[in-house]
Formats: sequence, structure tokens, C-alpha cells
Amino acid sequence: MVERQSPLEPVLQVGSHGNFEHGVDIILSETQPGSILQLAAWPGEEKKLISVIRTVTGLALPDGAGGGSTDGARSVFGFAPGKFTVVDEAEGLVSAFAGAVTPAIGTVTDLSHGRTAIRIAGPKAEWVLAKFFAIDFALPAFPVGAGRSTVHHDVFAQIQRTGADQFDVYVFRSFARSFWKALCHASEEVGYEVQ
Amino acid sequence: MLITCPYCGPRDVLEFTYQGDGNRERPQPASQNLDAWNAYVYDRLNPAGDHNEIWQHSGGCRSHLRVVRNTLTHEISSTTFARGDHKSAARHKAGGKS
Amino acid sequence: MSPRRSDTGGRIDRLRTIRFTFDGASYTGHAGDTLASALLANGVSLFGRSFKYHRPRGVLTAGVEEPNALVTVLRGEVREPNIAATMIEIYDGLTAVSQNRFPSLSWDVGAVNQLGGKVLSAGFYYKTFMGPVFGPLKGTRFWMFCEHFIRRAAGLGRAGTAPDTARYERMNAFCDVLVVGSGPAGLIAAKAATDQGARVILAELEPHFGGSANWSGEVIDDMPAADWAARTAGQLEGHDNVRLLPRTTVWGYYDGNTLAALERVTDHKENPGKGEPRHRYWAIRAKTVVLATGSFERPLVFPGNDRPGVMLAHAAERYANEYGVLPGDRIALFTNNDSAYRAALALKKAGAAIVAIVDVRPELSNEMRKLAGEAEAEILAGHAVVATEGGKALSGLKVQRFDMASGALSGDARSIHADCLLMSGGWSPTIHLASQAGARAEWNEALQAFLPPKPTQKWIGAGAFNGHFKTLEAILDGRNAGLSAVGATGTPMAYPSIESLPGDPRPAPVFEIKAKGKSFVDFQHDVTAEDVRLAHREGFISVEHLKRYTTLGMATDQGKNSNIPGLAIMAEALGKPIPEVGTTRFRPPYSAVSIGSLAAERFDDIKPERLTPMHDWHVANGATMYAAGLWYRPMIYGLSGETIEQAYVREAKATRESAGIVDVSTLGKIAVQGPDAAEFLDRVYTNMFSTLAVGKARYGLMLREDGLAFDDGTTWRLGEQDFLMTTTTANAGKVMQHLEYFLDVIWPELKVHVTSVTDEWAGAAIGGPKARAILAACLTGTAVDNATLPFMGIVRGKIAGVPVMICRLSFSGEMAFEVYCGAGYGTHVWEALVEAGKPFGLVTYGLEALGTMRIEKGHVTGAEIDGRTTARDLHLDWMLSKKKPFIGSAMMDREGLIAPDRLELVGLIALDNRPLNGGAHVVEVLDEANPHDSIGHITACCYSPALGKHIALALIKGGKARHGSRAFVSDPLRNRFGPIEIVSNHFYDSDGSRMHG
Amino acid sequence: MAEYSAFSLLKNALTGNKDWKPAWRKPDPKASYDVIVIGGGGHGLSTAYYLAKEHGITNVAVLERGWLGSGNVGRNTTAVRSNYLLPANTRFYEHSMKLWENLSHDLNYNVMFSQRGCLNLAHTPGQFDDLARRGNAMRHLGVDAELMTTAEIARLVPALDVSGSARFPIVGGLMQRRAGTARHDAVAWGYARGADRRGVDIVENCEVTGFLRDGDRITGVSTTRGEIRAKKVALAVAGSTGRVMQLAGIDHMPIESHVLQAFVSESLKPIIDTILTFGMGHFYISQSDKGGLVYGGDLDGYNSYAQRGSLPIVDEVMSEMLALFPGLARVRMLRSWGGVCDMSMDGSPIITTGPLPGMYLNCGWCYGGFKATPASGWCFAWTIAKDEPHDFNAPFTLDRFYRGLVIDDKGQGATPRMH
Repeated sequence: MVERQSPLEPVLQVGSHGNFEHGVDIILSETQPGSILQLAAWPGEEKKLISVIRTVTGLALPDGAGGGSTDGARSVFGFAPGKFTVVDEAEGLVSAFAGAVTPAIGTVTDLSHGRTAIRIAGPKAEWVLAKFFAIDFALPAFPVGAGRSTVHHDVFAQIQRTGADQFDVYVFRSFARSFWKALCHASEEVGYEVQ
Repeated sequence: MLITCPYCGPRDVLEFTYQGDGNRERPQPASQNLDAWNAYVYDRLNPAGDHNEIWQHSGGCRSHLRVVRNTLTHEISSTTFARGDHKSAARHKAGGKS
Repeated sequence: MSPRRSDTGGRIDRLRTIRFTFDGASYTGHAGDTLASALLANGVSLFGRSFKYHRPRGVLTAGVEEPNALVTVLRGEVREPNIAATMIEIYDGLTAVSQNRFPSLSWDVGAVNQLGGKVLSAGFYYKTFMGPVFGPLKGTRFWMFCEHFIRRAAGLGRAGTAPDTARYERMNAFCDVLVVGSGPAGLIAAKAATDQGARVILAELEPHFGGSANWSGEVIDDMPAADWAARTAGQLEGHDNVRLLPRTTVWGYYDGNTLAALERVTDHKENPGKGEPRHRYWAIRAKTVVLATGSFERPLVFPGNDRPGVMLAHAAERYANEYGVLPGDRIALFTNNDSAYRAALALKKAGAAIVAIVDVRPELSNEMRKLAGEAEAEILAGHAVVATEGGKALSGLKVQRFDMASGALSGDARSIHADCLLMSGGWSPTIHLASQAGARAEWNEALQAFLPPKPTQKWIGAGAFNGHFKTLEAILDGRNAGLSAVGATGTPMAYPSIESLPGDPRPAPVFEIKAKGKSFVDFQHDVTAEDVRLAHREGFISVEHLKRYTTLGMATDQGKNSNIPGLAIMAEALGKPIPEVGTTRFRPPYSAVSIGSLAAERFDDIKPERLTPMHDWHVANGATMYAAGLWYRPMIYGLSGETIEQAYVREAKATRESAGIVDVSTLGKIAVQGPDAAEFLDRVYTNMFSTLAVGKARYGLMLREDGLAFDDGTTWRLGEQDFLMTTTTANAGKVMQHLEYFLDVIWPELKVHVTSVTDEWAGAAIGGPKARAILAACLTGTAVDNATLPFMGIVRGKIAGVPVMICRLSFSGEMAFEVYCGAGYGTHVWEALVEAGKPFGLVTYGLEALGTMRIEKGHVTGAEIDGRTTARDLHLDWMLSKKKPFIGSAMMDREGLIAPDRLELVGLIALDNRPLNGGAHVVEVLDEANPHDSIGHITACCYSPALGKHIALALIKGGKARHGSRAFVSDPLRNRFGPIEIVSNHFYDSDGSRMHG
Repeated sequence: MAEYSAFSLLKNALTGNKDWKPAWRKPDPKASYDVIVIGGGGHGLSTAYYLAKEHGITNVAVLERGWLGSGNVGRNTTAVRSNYLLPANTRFYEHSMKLWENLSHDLNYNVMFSQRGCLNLAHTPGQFDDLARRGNAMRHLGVDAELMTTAEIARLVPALDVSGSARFPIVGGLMQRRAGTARHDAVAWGYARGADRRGVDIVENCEVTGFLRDGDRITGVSTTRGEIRAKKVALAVAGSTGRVMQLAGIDHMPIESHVLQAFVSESLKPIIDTILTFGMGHFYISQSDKGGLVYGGDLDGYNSYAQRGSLPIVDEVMSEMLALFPGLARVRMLRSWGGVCDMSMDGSPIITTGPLPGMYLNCGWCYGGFKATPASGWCFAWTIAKDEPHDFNAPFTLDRFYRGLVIDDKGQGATPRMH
């Protein structure tokens, strides 16, 4: 199989950067999932879609807008009414859903190439993300597993909190390099490591 | 200014795109009533006070919202999904042309 | 220790000596000093020059409201002008220079303006410089001649042009309670809210928390107030739910309880840490705001009140108590209220001689008399200062008996020898943020001050902000505010024990002493009491007229010192009470904000770069990149020595002769999915899509609601309910919003989902006579012959192991194919195509060649679909279905849109065989000297290798009817004139035989 | 009232400036006038001035709700230019430019019109061609325009980042040399004084609360200072057009009121000697005679009468400023304010008779009204006096939208916030 090229390739410099002499407070990485899907239910069909998601991925979606969950390999979160992002380390998730999401339930859109997944972790993850996005990253307001759709000027982002100090940020592939550079820049004051 | 998206919660106005007067009613697609079309495309209710308007949460869930906002104070008194109350809300103001 | 520095007291660190320079001279100060306190300690009295008259000025205040002592701070080549010396914390190597003086601060030729004083009164510019009505200086010339000199004399500091290498950052914050100001009221409010578990942010514009506690000399809970403040701040620091922001000015109160603040993170440091921003701009969304912003002391207006050495009373108190600096040895005070007596005593304790307290009030309380006695000061009750003496430093003052009721002066003037005069005209609550939040302030007659209005947003006031000037009141106020901000009530609190000096907060209603000489209201802008009266005489009597006519309050202190005295003088002139003159509504910012901080969130670039999957390949292979909106696209792949024109001609020619390949990944791509997708497309496109077979594509045109052309592109039917729409690169976002709007707002009953998949697909268009052969050479899993892949057909296969989707469509006019694959494979597939094309002479081409071939073919792009053209104008009326309504169909036939004189698309050929220019106009009658009567303009042009001619597309009145006729290109901007022939826009292969193969 | 001159200044200085008289009277309104102009802003005042000066109609009252000039004439960024793309706009604004060039003399009031030029920057060759199209359109109507190279621009504005390394490098620009800036308040005061000297009553603190009607016909207004009758009632209320038209029973107009913010920096020694606009966003800047950088950008983008700005636009404008002038990061923004703009559906104004009998309407200035002040008043006065438009404002009708005769310089269609 041909390997996918990352848009971050030339700018992803593994190692410690910025003000790291006293330790790094941020770890940046690209997670490169094999599958990123958008599932969207017709009005009234949301519950059926949620149940399909559970059947296919084993992940149960909690109630409420922006709810989500993750088991490490697979993640799911709501990002808009009736719409969910489902992510899998492995490729080919689209075919698993293609049959399961019937036209009566909704649609499946493959975005595995179109979105780039950047993970930001560490004690200052909230601090650095707050430089970009006007949303509340505090744990009570943004619990683990939950998803948010937001924007930093032209760069749309879907963000899932995948740990107390860890967020996965999905951005459009074409903007990924620019966003990565900005993220590195913004992480400099606290010291960061690229993995 | 913060707009409370029914899905995403309160978000900064920078995440939203204004789509204007929410009282306008689009004629039936096949309508040949040019006055009605002109009113829909060009005429706006422009009140100093509460205004029924459409916003898109373009930097979030991308839903369109029907927002009642005071144009003198910018205070928002209600926010709902636009698709929910489509028909009823479009007619709620007197003086709207059809 | 310098002569004016006490041996003990204050919060400076006398063990740390800091070296800095001011106007090239070296000075020392101590850690904790401001530039103002350090210079005062060194005996410096002259800090700056005023704006208009270039009068010598000292330091008036000790804080953010300083109007006089403005300096420029230099960091290498980087200049920061107009910074108040009272707000600069000194650091080793600080380099500051004075401004608005030439050649030097003490000898400034601009001071000659003082001689013109009476002529240079308010409104002076409006009444003269009109110049002669005729002759060489008529019109605006005389004014512009004079203006040249006026501009050079005006202005304060000089801005730098060297790029600022400092970093600025932005932070979004959310909290339950934002407390603005950390005096006793703010500290207690923050503590009360914190103890309730709320998320709290406490912002203080000074480096230290505590506000007035740092210099009041009071005792709170049996400890010096400053220690009490430090202890309280320390307690707060230990909590996870509190963020303390020192050096942070909350400068804007915006809608939705969004507040903007500026944190000066490293201005006080010699060397910032790695990655540390100089300024951090906080956008704070607070559920509730506690405004504990304190109050400002007001100057008094009297002749000579601007002389260096004249200072606000509390400022001197601050210098003594916070910095251990005495602003003078022999100090006199001039006041209309009790607060100056505390200052007198503090300065006495610090070692100064208090020579007199001049009080406009005839009757003084025994308490004040007692304080004056402790200060060993002579009391001159019922007196006023009528003049000051000295040059660039105060040497004395004159006082006269003063009648408060009439304002009359009587008796002989008495001279008092003093090197420092402190004034106090009462206190004004700092209500700026509350006013910004949207409501009008209310005048309080007793306090002679505007008090905060009723909240229109979610804020609660506390302390001096509310007019509660006493520390005990402030603390009780603060606690209540902190509790009610989080909806708590709390238990009754034991009153803190407070030892403070007595004093009645109510001042006498005296703002001005009318005597001979210039009495300043706005110090920086040199607005005098006479100017205010002149404005009154000329009818500029509303507050806003006063401000605009005299420039009162328009200086960098934004009227913090001058607003109330100015209003009071106008009120007196009008014979009306102050509130009837009006109040100025405050607007952001509370104090000036660095532009760098406001632009901070862009992280060095105003816009992100948008890159296609093959971007690095293009750059590595010699492409010159072109910024197309946010995208970067190859313009040409130039060979060494080639001009742009040579490169694109070569690329286009090779494409038409053999084959060329171009990156089309930037085209907008939208997945249109669902059972009603076809119906939806029928409504948004002018032509029919429900009839399109699966596996086929169709060119579509969209109109706006008003009937004008909007966007075009091909849409591919991948499945019964699954379409892939393409849009132009430029309009991708707009089309997406257009579709979403109709689905959400107008036709919510349609079951259609639209998703941007622009970034999912890499796209390469390969065209030319050999294109099919190249594809055949590298594509597996499908044939590409006419039967399998007819024009507008779609097939799937693999190239170099990667699944691809291919549609046979053409923009260049050649037989061409758009090859789409997952973006992550884009470069892989692109390289495979390039490799396969080598034996066939395949070239890579960029936007220039793409444009050339589309012009030859007569296709339209954004240059023609410019928001003013109709489908008919562009000869796309064949696409307007008559079988169904579509967006724009009802509006497109209005009279203006079908008028015969509209601009229509045509082709042009240069008959003089010289290059044409985009944006050139077309005329029927050539008049190079006086071009007129344009009939249209060129939208795009090129040298056509296919025709061997310089050609253009143009929008011309009459359009088609002019085919075959001659006209002229008229381009006076570039001096290009010449004959042209007007032809059809389809220059090349108009029957499509090449494309259809 | 005395003429203003250097001589009168000197004379008054010698007498302690005690003899200056009010720049305009403060009359009580009379019971009736030939013409009432609603709106004591720039356009209303200039309308009254030209009614008196050009048409001899002096029995005129200008009614102002608050203090004179409290609207957009005192809130704009003072640019005066006639560099439009479409002929109807160019002709109109060029007429205005010609009036500007003699305005200080005409009014005997120095409005400080300084023709220091207006330079529109281009950042791609395509944009440069667009500017050339506009410049050539101007030249074909006899209006001055010239293209500038990057090197010429660098000489004119040395503080500008002309390096190729900018995110949006500057590739050239379109210069109109005759464009410039004027002192905005002085324009209002100058017209007020000029109109007053010709007998016009300027009535401040007089809010119109309703219209007097005789059937359809407008016969006057009721105000907070009583009823006032008039043969003709003319509206020049800019951002308040929607509110005032509602008083006349017209709820819907092709107008939305939007807030536009403006900013000024602290005073600096001269650094920008022209008006400059950014091509990759919406940003314009000049420097006042006092030394403040005066600049602005896009509308806040939603209906508002609040004269209150929003924070995202502040950030956007400052970012664009630094994109052009990276050296100005340490300069500080001193003041900001908002004006309410009457955004029309095509970005062009409306100067017309009607829409009711006895009524005349002047609105739709978007954020370009300041430079139009002289021509707007001149054309409106003509239209009021003659009951028909002058050639200059004939295209600016109210029904042009419905008839498809829009004058859309930006090509944005009926989306007011985009114009």
C-alpha cells in the first residue's frame, strides 16, 4: 500500500523546542488516523445513527450536544446537530459504515485525506489552545470525550478532548501546515516537544 | 457579543456570519410576482429595537439560527435553530410584504 | 542615595541599583521605581513639552493618567513613543528620550508658539489659511503649503519603522468573575468570590496589587495597608481557581460581557524569556464583572498650573510612600477638599517642609486644622493660588483671598516660596468601563462627580468607583460585590479594623480660579480656561462641540484630568448646572493599547497559507508560486532565463501540441448527498441535474437571487444520491454558504447534506492530444477510450497503486481529464502522471498557461463573472432552463438586466500585434490626450500561441453586434493605445472538435 | 457676521478674543418653512447651504435631533476621493471633488482639505489589472488617476513593508493625487455657518417624532419642539433613515443600518503622507494634521443603531494595519468609535424625490458619505428646488434596485454588509 503523505512532513521537527530548558509543558504530534468520517443523520434519525455508530465502533455516545467518547484507537464526537466525526486508527472505516448508514438514516462522507489530526498534550494544552480559539477549554466546560467545532480566523477546527490534558484537533489538510507552525510558535513560551 | 448557539452554547460573534433580516419571505419558486421577489431580495425591516434576524454559526456547527437581537443595545433575547420554526417565524411581523 | 530619596519606606529595593538613561544622561534608580519616580529622585523636574505651545512640563501624576511626562522608549532600532514615565518600570539599560522638542528638552525652538498665544486660540485653524481665491495658491494650495509646516510641528513622539521583533500574543479567557482593580475593594471582592469556589480573574494595571493600600499609609487589620494588600493577594495566589494579572489594563467593555485587557508581560524586563510575549492581549468573557477601578484626583485650574513642580496631591503622596521620593523640599498645597491634608502629613513625615495649605474653603473642620498642625503647615483658608513662579521649575506661588461663592479674588497677592505645589480638585470615580458598557453616568452634587450609571451589562461596582472613598466602605462594598457576583449572600463579616485619617469626601464646588494668566484645563493639548470660554462665545456649547472645537480631552490621557474641570467651566459660562452640559460617553480603550497586541493572534501572518497536496513538488520543480486568495498555486514553471511570457507560451503550446498537466486541487469541492440531492441541484443551478446519469458530469451555472451570474463549475454524479460539486477556487466558501443557507433556512424539507471535501481530493488536469495516451500508460482497472470514457464521463481506476477517479472534461479546449485521488496520495499520483508523460512530451503548466488556454477557448472566470454580469452578458443563456424555476430565474429578466447597452463578452485581437493590458478600456474614437467614451474594458488578455496574436476577452457595450468591427484599446494609465478587432470570445476550436476528440 | 481671516484673528487676539460671535444662531423653530431638512449632519447642512446659495431658497430649517454634526460627519475617517469604477459614481463623486477644491473659500471656513492623494494597493498582478480598469475608467471620465510601481510607493510611504516577503506583497497601486482628507467637524461647522449666514434656521435638539400629512402628502413634521409645517420635507438622516421612514409609515427600505468603527492612534510625527488602502482585506489609513493615525476597516457586519463596535473587527483592522506597517506594532490605539451607516443594496446612494408626495430622500451613503457631502447637498438641493434630479444624481433612484439598474461598484449584490 502506498503511504499517505502528511502535509506537515517538512515542518514537523521531532525534538524539544522553545523555552524547554526547564522542561516541556506541551507535546505536539500528528496522529495520522487511517479513517476520518463524517456521519450525518436526517432530522429525527439521530438515535438510529448513534446506534449504528455503537454497533460499528463499539463506542457509545453520551447524551447531549458535542458529546463524544474515545477508546484510544477509535473516537467519535458530535460536532453539529445530527452530525458526528468518527475516527479510526485503521483505514477502511468508510466501508464498514457504507452499508450500515442506510439512505433513510443519513449520509457518510469520507474525510480521511481531507482533515489532518494534530494532538496537543501536556499541562499547558488548554493555555496554548486558548490562544487560538474563543472557547472555554476548562475541564468542567469541556469534558473528556467531548467535541467542539470552532474556528481560528480562516482555519476551521473540530476539537475532541481525549484526555484531561490532551486534545485532538482536526483541521483542513490545506491549512494544516500553517496551523501547525502557528501552534509551535504559540507553544514556544512554555516549551514544547514534537513527537 | 456572544450568541448562544442552541447546539454549541455561547460563542463569540467572531464565529458567526450575519445573514440579515429574518422576516423576509421567499416567494414560491415558480412565482412570477416580481413585486414579491423584489421585496424579498431588496427590502429590509431595519428596526431600532428588537430585530428578528438570521445568523449562521459558520465558525462552529454551521447551523443557521434565528436570533432576536436589540439593535440599540445588542442584547439578544432569543436564539433558535432557523430550520425549526421556518414557516411560523417568517410571517410573524406585521408589515412584511408578500 | 540621591538627595530626594528617603532612607526608608516604600516598596523599592534600595539594595538593587538600576542604571538607565534619559535624553542621553545616565541615572540610577532602584528596583521598583518607575521612570518618573527615579527621575524625580534624581532631581529632574522637566519631563516634556506640551503639544501646541511647547511649554515645559513636569510630571503631574503618578499613574496611567499622566498627560505631561511622555517619553519614547528605545530598544535598539525599535521605538515606542508616547509612553507615560509614570508607567515605565525601570530596568538596567532602559533608554528613554523626551519628545516634541527641538533641539533639546530644555531649549526648544517650538516654544516660540507661546508668543502667538492669543492668536492660536481654539478654532484658530478654521478661520485662516484659506489663502487667495485666485492665482497660483488658489484652491487648496495655500492651505497645503501651510499644512506642511503645521504637520511637522504637531505630533508627539516619532514612530519607528524598524520591524518590531517582540512577540505579541492573544489569550481567550472565561471566568465567573472578573475583578478590575485591586485596591482594597477589588482585593476583597476577588477573595469573596474565590472563597465561594468561583473562577476569578483579578486584573491590576499597576505592577503591584493593592491600589491605594500601597500608599494610603492606613492600617488594616493591625498591619500597614500595603502589607495587608500583599497578604491578601498572596492568599489569592494559592488558589487554582484564581488568575492574578498584574500590569494588566482592562481597556474595553464590549457586548456580551466580553472585556479586553492588555497585559504588559515583559516591558519591565531587560531581557524577555524565550518565546515570552511582550504584551498579552486578553479577551475575557466574564459571567460577572466587579468594577473596582477606583477614582482619579482632579487638578485645579489656575494661572500657571502647568509649571513643572505643580503636581496632584495624591501623586506626591504616592512618590513619598511607595517610592521614598520627595517631589520637593518646600511643598505647598492647594485644595478644595480634605484629601490633600493627608498628603501634606505624609510628605511631612517623609521629610519635606510643608510651607502652606491653601484651601478655597473659608471654614475648615477642626480635624483638618489638626492635621495641618501636625504637618506644621500654615493654613490659608479662603484663599486661592493665583500664579506660579519659576522657569522650567517652580520657585514659588502667589495667593490671594478668594470668595468661594462669587469666585472673586481680593486683597494683596502674597508670595510663597516653594519648589513644589500640590493640588487637589476633588475625586472622580473611574467609571470609564461602565460607560463603555453602555449607560450614561449620573452627577452627584455632594461629591461633585459623575457616579456610575445603572448597569446595562452584568457588572457590579465596588469602592471608590461607587463614590465610596473611605477604605472601610470600600472593603464592605467589595465583599458584597464579590459575593453577589457569584450569587452568594455570605455570613455577616466582622468589620475589618481600619486606622485612617479623618476627612470628608465632599469637595467644595470650585474648579477654576479666574486670574490673569494661562490656566490649563487640558495640559497636553494646551487647552486653557479661556479656550473653553471662547468655544462658548462661538456657540460650541455641547460637550461634544467643546471637545471637538478645543480638542479638550482628545490628548493621550483622554480627558482623565480635564473632563470635569472643562465641563465645569462651560457650565459656569452657560449658567447651567454641570449635568445639563452633558457627559462624554467613554469608548474603548480606557488607555492606549499597543497595536501589536491587537494584531497578536495572527502569529506573524495576517492570513494562513493554504497549500495543495502537491505544493512541495511544485516548489521543488521550479514553479513560481502565486497567491490566489489564501491558496498558493504555480504561476509558471520557468526554465532558467525565461520570462513569464516565454514560460507560459511554451507551456500552453506544448499542451496543445502534446500534453500538459496542471494542479487543480484548489477548485472548491462540495459533496452533495441525500435523497433530494438531484432536486436541490435543479433548484440551485440554472440547468438540469436530475436528468444527469450516474457516472456522468455536467457543467453548471448558478445565479444569485437577484438574477446575476454567481458561479460555475462541473458537478459529477457519483451515485443516485451522491454528487460531487466543483466550484471556482475563489467562490468555494461563498457557494458553500449559499447552499447551506437554502437547505437550512429556505428548504429545510429537503433531505440533502453538503460537506466541503475540497481538501479530501487532490486534483490534476491533464490535457492535450497525447493526454489519453499518457493516462492509458499509467492507469489500471479501466479503459479510457471514447466508449468507456466519453466526454463528461467518469471512470475509476488506479494509478501507481492508488485509487483514482477520472472525469473527462476540458477547460483548456483540448481533450482533457481531471484525475482525482485522496489528497494524501496527491504527489504520488502527480509524479506517476508526470513520469508516464515524459515519453509524450508532457509539460507541467501553471496559472498563466491555464489562463491563456481558457482565453483562447473563451471560457469565463471570476474576471467576467464579477457580480455585475448576467448569463446573457456572458453568452451562457443556453444554460438557463425554461423547464423549471431556479435561484435567480424570477429576477433575471428585469429591464435593467436585459437592456441593450449592457456590457457583453467578446474577444479582441490586437491589430498592431502588441501586447494588451488587463484593465485597458475600449473606445470607438481614439483620443490619447483626452480619453473619453469608454465602451468597455479588457477582463483578461494574453499572447495566444495558438493564434500567434495578442488577444483578450472583454466586456463591451453592444457585444455580439460588434463582432467583426474595429475599435481601439485605450489604456492611458500605461500609455497603450492601438487598433483592435472585436470578435467572438471563442477564438480557438469553436466547434469543440479537439475537446470531443 | 464677520468674515474669518488672518486679519480678523489678529484683531480679536488684541481684544482678548472677546468679540467672536457664535458660528451659527440658535433660533427657535418657526411655525412653517418652505423647506425642512431633517438631519443636521454634513449632508443636511450642505443641502440647506446650496438651497440658499444656488436656488435662493432661504426660508429653510435644518432640524437636528442632538447636537449639530453628531452623526457620521463627525465620526468618519475624513477621506475625500472620486476613484470609483462605475461611471455614475465617478461622475457624482468627481462633482463633489470639484466642490471640495474650492470649499474653504466658498464657505469662508478652512475645512483643511489637503489633497495628499489616495493610494489603493494591489497585491497580485490580477488585482493590479483591476485597479487599472478602475483608473482607466476614471481617466475616460476626465478624472485623474495613475498607476504606481512598488518602488514609487516605497518612496512615497517609506514605513510601508514593500519587501517581497510579506504575506501579500505589494505589486503596485492606483493613485488619485487630487484625493485627500479634510477636517470633518469643520465641514459641518462651515456649512452650518454658511447656511446660517444666508438665513437658514439651524435648530438643534429638535427631534422629529412624526410627519404631518394631508392624505398621502407630507406637509410638515411634529417634533420635540412642536409642529412645523413645510412645503417640502427632505430627509438626510443617514444611519437613521430606517427609523425616520418608519415614522412616515414606510417599514421596508433597501437599507440596513450597520456600525462601522474607526480608530485613531496617539499623535506621532508625520509618517504617512497620503491615504492608503490595503488590497487583501478592508483597511484604510491616513494621518491627521495633529499626528494621529486615523484608520478603519470593515463593518461590524450586523444591523445596529448603537454606535458600539465589536472586538473581532478591532483585531482584524489592527492585523491588517500591521500587515502593511510591521514597524507600527508599538504605536498605540488611543480612541475608537462607531458610526451608523445606511448601507444600501448596491453600495451606492439614493438622492431622489419621494417616495411620498412632498418628501425628498437622501440616503444609502454606506460608509462613503463624507466625501459626498458637497455634491450630495448640491444635488439634493437641486432635486428639492426643481422637483427633478440633476444629471449627476439621476441614476441614484430608489426604484433602481427593483428595475435591475443597480450601481454595484463591488459586485456584491443585495448583501449590504459586503459593500
